[in-house]
Amino acid sequence: MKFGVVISEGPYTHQAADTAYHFVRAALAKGHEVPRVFFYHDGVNVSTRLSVPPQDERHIQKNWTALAKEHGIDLVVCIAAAQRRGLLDENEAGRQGKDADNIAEGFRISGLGQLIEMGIQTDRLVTFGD
Amino acid sequence: MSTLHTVNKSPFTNTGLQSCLDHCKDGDAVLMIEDGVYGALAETVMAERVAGRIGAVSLYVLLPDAAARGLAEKRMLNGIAGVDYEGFVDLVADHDRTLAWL
Amino acid sequence: MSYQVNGHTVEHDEEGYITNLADWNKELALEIARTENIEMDDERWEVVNFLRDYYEEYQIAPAVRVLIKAIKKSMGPEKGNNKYMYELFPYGPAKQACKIAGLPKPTGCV
Amino acid sequence: MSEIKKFLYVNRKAPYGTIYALESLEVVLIGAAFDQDVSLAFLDDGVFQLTRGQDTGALGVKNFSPTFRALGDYDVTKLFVERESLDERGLSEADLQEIMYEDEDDGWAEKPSIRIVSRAEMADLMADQDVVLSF
Repeated sequence: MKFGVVISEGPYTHQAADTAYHFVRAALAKGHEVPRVFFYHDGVNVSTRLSVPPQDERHIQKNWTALAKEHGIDLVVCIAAAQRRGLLDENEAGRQGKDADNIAEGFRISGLGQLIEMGIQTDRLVTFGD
Repeated sequence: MSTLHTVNKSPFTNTGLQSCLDHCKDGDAVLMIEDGVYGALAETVMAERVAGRIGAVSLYVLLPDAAARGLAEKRMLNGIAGVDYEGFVDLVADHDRTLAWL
Repeated sequence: MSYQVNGHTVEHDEEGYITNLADWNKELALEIARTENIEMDDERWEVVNFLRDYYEEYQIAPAVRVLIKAIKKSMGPEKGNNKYMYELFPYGPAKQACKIAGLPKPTGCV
Repeated sequence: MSEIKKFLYVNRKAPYGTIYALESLEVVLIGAAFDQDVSLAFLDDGVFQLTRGQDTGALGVKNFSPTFRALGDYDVTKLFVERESLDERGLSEADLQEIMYEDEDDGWAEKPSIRIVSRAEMADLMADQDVVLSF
């Protein structure tokens, strides 16, 4: 079965990104497909490659990047939510005249249409948030 | 045709669980995750309302979240089943849609 | 980056959208249109004014199809169509007309 | 994309204190381009999103309540509001802003988009969806 996943709360403050991670791993282990995870609201903050948690804590962004690489998951960060919160890829940084970008490997910035498309193309949609 | 409802808030600070119980239909399932697991406790001001739906609605608690909070199964209401993440996945697959009470 | 209008400086972003929406006036609209190589005439003002009224009422810049539908309703089918809109604003009514009307940049979400 | 799915947007949070109400509306506006069967549900504190007389001037925050009135232009015409949620908050239908849409198939006749429903009807609506997005 195809699962779409929405993460709508920020990392470390809220458990949503962790619960979603364990859920997606379990779904993949059971033979389901997770073609896309969509990050919205403060969930977009998962995608910054500049976070440096202490060594004895899980690294939420790196965990997602690794899982996505291993299983070909499309990690989509909402552009409108990302722009408000200062998350930019190289392309957007240039378009907006900013001097830096901060999106981690494996994540891509795109539109809210990707969320709707995920709802249309998957069998189940599960939301993790606050 | 049935729905899996997820509740992730403590019922003592948020009306999510109450609203969920008011809207779920017979045959639906409710899974308590994150701080929502406190809704599974017996002998609370919420317990009667939760227990009142057991049977008509299947109630579940996500065990890793309960364990993290030191919530032993013997403290929980009878009739609430524990699941791990694999069980969570099965619940999503077995119901037609998932509704998150955020 | 800025437009110069009547001795005033009005900031804009990389793509020419004004930074502070309150800075808009008709002279500024003419200046933005000039940089877009668009000659403002009655037909173009009609669209720009329509966009400003729409934003004032609903607090959003309408999607192109919504704009065309709304213009079709208020001004008739000969104006409410894609062809007419792109004749007036060759690079797209959402992009160019919104910029001239001083509306926020369309988020381009789809 | 020939398949049409039933999408329900569940709004349970008040506006301005958090961004969820605004960013929910942004999804609805973008999602409208996908020609799906869209309904919006307002229950619990979500009913506060639709009240009349919102004035955010002193906050320096955008007042997005007028944008609900544009939803008809986007062919989003089904806004379900739960009666019990209104009652519990001391509100009635008269406290909500009027949201109309023009029915193109009926000579642009103006019709109300807001439908007040009971809690049981809201539960039926939720049980009749393909995709539920919660805000």
